[in-house]
Amino acid sequence: MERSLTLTPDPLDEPALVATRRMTGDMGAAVYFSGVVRGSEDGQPISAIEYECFRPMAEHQFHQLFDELEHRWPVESLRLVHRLGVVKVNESSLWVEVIAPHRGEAFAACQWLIDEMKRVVPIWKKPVV
Amino acid sequence: MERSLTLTPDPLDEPALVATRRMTGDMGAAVYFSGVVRGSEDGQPISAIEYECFRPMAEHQFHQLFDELEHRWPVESLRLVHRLGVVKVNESSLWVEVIAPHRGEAFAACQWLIDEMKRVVPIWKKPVV
Amino acid sequence: MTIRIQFWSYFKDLTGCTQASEELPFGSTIGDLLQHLHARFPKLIAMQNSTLIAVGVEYQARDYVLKDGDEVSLFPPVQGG
Amino acid sequence: MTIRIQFWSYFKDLTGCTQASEELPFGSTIGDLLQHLHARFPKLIAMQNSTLIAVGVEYQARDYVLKDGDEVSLFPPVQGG
Repeated sequence: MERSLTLTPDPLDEPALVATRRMTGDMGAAVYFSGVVRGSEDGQPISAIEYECFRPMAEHQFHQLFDELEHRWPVESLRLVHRLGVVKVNESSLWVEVIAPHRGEAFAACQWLIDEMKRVVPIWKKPVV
Repeated sequence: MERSLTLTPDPLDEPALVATRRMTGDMGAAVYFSGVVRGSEDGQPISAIEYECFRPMAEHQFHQLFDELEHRWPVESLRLVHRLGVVKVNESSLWVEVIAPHRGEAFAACQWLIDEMKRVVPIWKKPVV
Repeated sequence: MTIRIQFWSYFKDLTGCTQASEELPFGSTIGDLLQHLHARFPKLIAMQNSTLIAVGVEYQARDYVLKDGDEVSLFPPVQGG
Repeated sequence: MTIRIQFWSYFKDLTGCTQASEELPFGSTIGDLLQHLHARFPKLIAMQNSTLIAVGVEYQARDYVLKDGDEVSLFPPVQGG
């Protein structure tokens, strides 16, 4: 499985990421998730979210998840970008691409990865008012 | 719910579509599906798939599905593009964007829409060898 | 009354045509129309359990009562995406 | 032996520091370390049921036996995405 993990303070350029998609002729499905900062947190308006990351552990935990994902589903390629630092409302903090032969496995793998990420990858949010 | 339906013989420019995404500050999730023509059909190599469409009925059935989707999930925006005519291997035939407050509903709505589309929207495939 | 029929996908190959029309007595149903079409295009008979039928842009069942000028579409299972 | 501790997210606010170290007898577990830390930083006590603990880059349970030089991280539930 091709894999790409980026933890970066830079804004996510999603059109550019989509433009660099690579998939072989055996693949029929590409599923994308963009997580975007919402304008309120617990009912209070916010202007941004600050993401803190324990980077060596986050990278290790992400790659453990990628290993497990690769065993569970026939995914050809996985790319994940998580933005760190201050991310303004309406900007993306997370972008995931999963490429697989069929849509069922691409959707399942993508959702599983995000659920697991939110369970084990050491990244924390702090609302900015 | 904002909705956009395009049935077109033109190649899908996915980066351009992503670049025109619009979502308000209450939305936290954008889910995308790209369906791509695979290089084989029933085990035989193919070069393309030709899509035939009964257009007035397809548009009507799509909008009935959009109506139902809007009742089931709090989706803010839905865009769907289906390519018609000859689509070469490795090119996209279908692109869907679902924007919702949270990822659970965005994923559910996107998958439901594709499943239902394959049940009721009058579009047919013919492999091109 | 006159009913126009459109064939889609490989139903065009099975019938050898894209459109046809049938004269039917008032009160005829889609089921009655299918009997006429099966007599005229016997290759449709093997497909009858999976055949989808629309009148205009809506799916209809075999017991739908046809009206003069109805446009009926016959096609195999759809496969978009 | 010397154990270094890193605090993350609002655990830094609760303890007032990002890092600390503890001297513990050989054979001490993470559970033993937590007892020392709770005495030193009482605000962590209320968090103990949801506290996540890693040694290096791996999660470990309370019965993990610490080794000299281990780097322990304490943090609240993660919230990426």
